[in-house]
Amino acid sequence: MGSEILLQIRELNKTFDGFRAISNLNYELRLGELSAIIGPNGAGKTTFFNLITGYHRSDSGQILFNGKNITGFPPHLISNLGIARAFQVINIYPTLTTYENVRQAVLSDQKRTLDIFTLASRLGRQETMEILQSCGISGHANVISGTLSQGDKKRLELAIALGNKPKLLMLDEPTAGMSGEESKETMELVNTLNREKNLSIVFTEHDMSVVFGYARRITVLHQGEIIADGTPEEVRGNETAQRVYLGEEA
Amino acid sequence: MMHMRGLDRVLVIGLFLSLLLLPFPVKGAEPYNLGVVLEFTGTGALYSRHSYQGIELAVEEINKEGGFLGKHPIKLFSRDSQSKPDVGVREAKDLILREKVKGIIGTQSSNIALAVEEVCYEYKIIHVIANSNAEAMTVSNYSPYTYQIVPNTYMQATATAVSIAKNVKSKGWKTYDTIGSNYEYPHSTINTVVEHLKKTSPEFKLAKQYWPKLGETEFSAYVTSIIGDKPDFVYACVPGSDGFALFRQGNSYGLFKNVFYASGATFLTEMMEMKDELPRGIVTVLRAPFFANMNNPMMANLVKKYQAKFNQYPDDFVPMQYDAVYVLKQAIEKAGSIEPENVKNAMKGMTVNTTRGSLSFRKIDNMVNCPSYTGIIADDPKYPFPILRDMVVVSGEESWRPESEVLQLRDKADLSKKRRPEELKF
Amino acid sequence: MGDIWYSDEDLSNMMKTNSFRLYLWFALIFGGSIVLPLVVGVFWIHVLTEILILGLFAMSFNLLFGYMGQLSFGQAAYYGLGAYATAMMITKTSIPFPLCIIASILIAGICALIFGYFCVRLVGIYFAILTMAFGQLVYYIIFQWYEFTGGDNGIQGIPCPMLLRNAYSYYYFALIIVTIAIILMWRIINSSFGYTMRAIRDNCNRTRFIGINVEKHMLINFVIAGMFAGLAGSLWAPFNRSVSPDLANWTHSGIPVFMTIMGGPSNFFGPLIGSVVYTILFTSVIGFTEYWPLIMGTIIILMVLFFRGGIVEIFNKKTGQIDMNGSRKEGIFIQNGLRDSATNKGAE
Amino acid sequence: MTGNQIIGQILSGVSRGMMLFLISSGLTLIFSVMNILNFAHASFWLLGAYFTWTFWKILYSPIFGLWASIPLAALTIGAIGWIIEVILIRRIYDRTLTEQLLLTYALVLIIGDLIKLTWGVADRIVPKPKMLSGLVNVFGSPFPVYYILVISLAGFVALGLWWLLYKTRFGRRVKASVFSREMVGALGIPIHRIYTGVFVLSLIIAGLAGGVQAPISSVTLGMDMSIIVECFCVMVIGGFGSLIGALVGSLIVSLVYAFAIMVVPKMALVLIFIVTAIVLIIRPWGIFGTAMRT
Repeated sequence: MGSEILLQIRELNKTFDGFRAISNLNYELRLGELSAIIGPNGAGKTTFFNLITGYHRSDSGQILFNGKNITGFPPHLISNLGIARAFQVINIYPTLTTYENVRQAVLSDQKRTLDIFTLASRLGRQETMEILQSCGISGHANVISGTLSQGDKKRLELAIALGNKPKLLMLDEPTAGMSGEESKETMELVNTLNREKNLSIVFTEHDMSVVFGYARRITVLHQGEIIADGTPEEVRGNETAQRVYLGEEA
Repeated sequence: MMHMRGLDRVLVIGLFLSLLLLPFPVKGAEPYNLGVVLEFTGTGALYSRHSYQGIELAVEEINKEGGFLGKHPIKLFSRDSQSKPDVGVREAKDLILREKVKGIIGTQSSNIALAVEEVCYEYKIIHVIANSNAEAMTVSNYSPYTYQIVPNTYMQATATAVSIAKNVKSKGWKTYDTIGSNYEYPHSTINTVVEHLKKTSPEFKLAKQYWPKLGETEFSAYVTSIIGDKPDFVYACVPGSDGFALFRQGNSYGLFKNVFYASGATFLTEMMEMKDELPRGIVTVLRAPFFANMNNPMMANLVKKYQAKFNQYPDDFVPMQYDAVYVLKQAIEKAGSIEPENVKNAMKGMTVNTTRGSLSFRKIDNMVNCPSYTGIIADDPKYPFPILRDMVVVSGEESWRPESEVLQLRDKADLSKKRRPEELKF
Repeated sequence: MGDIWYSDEDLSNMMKTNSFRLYLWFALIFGGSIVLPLVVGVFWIHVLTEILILGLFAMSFNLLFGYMGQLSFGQAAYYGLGAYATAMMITKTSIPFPLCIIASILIAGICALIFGYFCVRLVGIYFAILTMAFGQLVYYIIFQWYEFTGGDNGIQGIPCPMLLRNAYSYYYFALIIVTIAIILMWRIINSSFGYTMRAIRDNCNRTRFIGINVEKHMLINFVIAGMFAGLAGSLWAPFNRSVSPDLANWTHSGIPVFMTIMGGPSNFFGPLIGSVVYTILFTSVIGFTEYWPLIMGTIIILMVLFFRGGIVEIFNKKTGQIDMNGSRKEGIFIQNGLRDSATNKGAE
Repeated sequence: MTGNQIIGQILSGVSRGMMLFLISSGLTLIFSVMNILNFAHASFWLLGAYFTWTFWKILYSPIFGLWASIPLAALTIGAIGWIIEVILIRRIYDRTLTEQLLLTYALVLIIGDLIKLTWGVADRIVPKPKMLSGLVNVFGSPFPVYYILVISLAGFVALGLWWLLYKTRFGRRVKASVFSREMVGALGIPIHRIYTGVFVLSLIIAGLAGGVQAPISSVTLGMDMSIIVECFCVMVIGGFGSLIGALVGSLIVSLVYAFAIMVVPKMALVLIFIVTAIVLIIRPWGIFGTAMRT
């Protein structure tokens, strides 16, 4: 698949007052990979995302992006390096219009947010419209994003992440709360982004049809440790993963 | 995100609303509009309430004879400055521009009086001050339109210093402390006393100075500290309700028993309000106590009228405010017109008779040579509240700042930017 | 809603019609404020000047509150600093008035930078109390520093430059300065920086994740707001002919809060409308009663309970407003962009 | 600075601190339980002092005049608090911080004027009861007996609140509702009754403090405006929503003030705001506060 390594995690640890969310985890992601991270609730998926994007500081271990050590960096520096994130719980700008939501990410990417003099309406129109259209929400460009439907909000979540023109896109349950048809559309978009723009994407998901339908690599996380990692076929055959999922062992 | 859709209506209605509210200017009228700016809210509220009673009484009497010059009935306009200078300024402007007042009787606290003085100067309106006695009004911030008929801080402090100096000699005191609320009036009063004591009795050393914040209600820390210093004498200038708290807490610590105490800010109002809570045997200085001038017919008449109307004795402020209206009356009679410009010229260096006898304005600073009354607080069977015993009356000429010093201070303050040159020549 | 594809010019003319009405609206206000003084008596000129200056002060406050979602309870500190800087420069030096204004703006800006550096690290109630604490610090320093600032006496008799001496000329002078300031503020809140502020207001957490250093941007906004407050203060000093420490007191910080809430924080001109109503109400109420606080207090309670969005919202029923989690409710009230508030828990 | 001067300062600092604690404890309790910052809390304290004067005037018996009027005043303030809670405060529970601040600030203005309407502008003086107006020697420096009453009352209130919160059923419910109002409501516990209870209790304490303050200094308008800012500093330093924090905070503020008067009198008040700013910068949630409460 991809050539050189984009993201490297070495011996990552994180405990929340006693509870070991992530225990010395090693992980590598190559350029252009479309990989999924699955695991039961509380396996540490979201904490894993939080550590990489700088929302939490890891207790120990290293995170390297493009060979650069970004452990302990604040979220905005990590994002500027090219890691974009879409959130599990809707995390948009409800009083701004859909267009303004995405444009905000575009402006940040173009380093224009400190520009006091040029009117925002003159900036980033082309890129914003492209992203809105690709995410299929250009119809609501001037609608206040708070009034969108749940599915549209989820798409806006993705669009905002794309606004940053990331090298690595991290999606936290992109199809949660979506109808079958909507989640298919979203995953088609994710797929085309990965293929055409060679954008490496990692996403967490509970819906196994989506995971096995699209991901080309699956990592199974359980109690903060990786218990299986490989192509969908290898993971399906792996008994430890099955045991965890089929619930012999709590 | 500019949702303008509904706003067109708010704009149009907003503009009409503000237009309707504006009253149309009223044609000039015959009566003499007299403005009063006092602090009806804030720490000076009690003094202002009594002062206004004094003014009302005088206006009633004068209006009975048809008003100024017998034909201009006085119309009173009172405004509350809320103890804030910027509100005082706005109210003064409101009185001058909207109510067309020709004279303003000044405010209680000095910072507001100074601000109102500037407004009166700009619009050339007569400004009589009968409460606030900051010296800045007539010295460093002198204005030809402002007349002061209350003994200023320098005069009161000198009078106190004169009586203290006598005790220093007789009782052989060595050290003293001072305590004063941390704003201009106590600062200038205490500084004057300290300067005077340095000149008259150099061996009398100043040990420590305390400056509690304005509005302080908790003086125990100060009282214990003063008791700790063990001074022979304490000079205090803590006005208003802060002074009440200091007396009560001083009493509970027994401060006044073992230290000779003089207060520069205990007026007749405090003596009437606190009655038994007020410690006896402390020295204070009063401005216009009625009991010291009962032989003056004007004061006797005022006391009778005031008791009839408000069934209580008048405090220091009532006679002074009463005088303010009468001084204005005599100036108008001398000028023969109610126009402020002529009244101003007539009032210069004029001799007026007041509840405190006949007094005259000093040309250089429009300050009247009113006496200060110092004495020791003691009970008196005639009155339900303590008054002064072995009272010393220090006349105006003895206590006011010599003319040379006044001119010196005024040059230092450099009024050239604020006042026209011809007004500064005497 | 089907997927209608908005062509490029549909979008732009949507923007244009919006701005056409805006310019019409702006011209009407500006025209009105030129004509009005010729109609009214001299006293009301002073009231109109006061409306302009306090309106600018309230709009500077709204840069922090309406457009960044943080309540500053110490904005009067920079207003007071601006007023004192101008007052001292005019009375103690012979610097021409326009230079004094520029210098006071810079002084207020520098203080806003120093205090802001600490305030922007906090949000919500902590931000409010820290700005209040710094405000009181400025107030007491001015109050105590007797020799330099004249202490509680303040500075009296600030001579106004000759040609601005009469009420009309000062009114038009203030009108020009305030209009320029409003246009500048309008540009700023509609610039990309302005939209970043709204993003921070709406969802401070998400803004971090799209690569924006939130503290730096909030600090710049804090300084800008401080400078505009300083400008309002420096216009106030010669107008009022005197300044007092009370200008920097926390009770003075309450005025822009009241004006903004009354006018409507979600609208650019809200604070200005609030200033019109507050000042006219205040000057007329104080004329006939001593108990103005009772009246003002009742009005505030009625506004907070029943007119949540302020006057602007009364006329803006159609748009209906959105609160943080997208449910439509009458009258938008800017939910503080609390850093750890529930809605931003997405990252957990 | 001689030995007993320092002791004198500490004692007067402590007594001033206890009065601050009596006010701030109610303020902190309301904030921690109902998440409302009550600007008007000191105004209820002032109202308590005025009512004490009125009851003292009515009863006018030297022996138990004061002992009856202080509790009566406190209960009156509790009743007034109950009415205000039902009419006003209940409507602004889930409003934003600004609206709460503005509404309670409006209460300050209204109460101030109502006091002026009913009691006028003159200062009201309540004399100390005979047996408490003496002096006692504590480690060599004189200390009024009356302040011992203040300190013991504060201690009693602190213990009472601690016992109420940690030992009684009502207390457990109050603490539960601090964490999540929805959960407590879902369990069928009438949230409104808890909130009214807390609000009325805090106001009774404020009324009590007002009553105790009356004989110390004169009762005058404007006392509330100057002390409420100090109460905010106490809450910030001690930590929002923690009772021990209010106790420690009020001691720190008043001791800093007591010693600042001696050392640098002019800067005493500025010092308090500097300390508050430093605490807010280093540890925004104060010494005993919890990070959760933003």
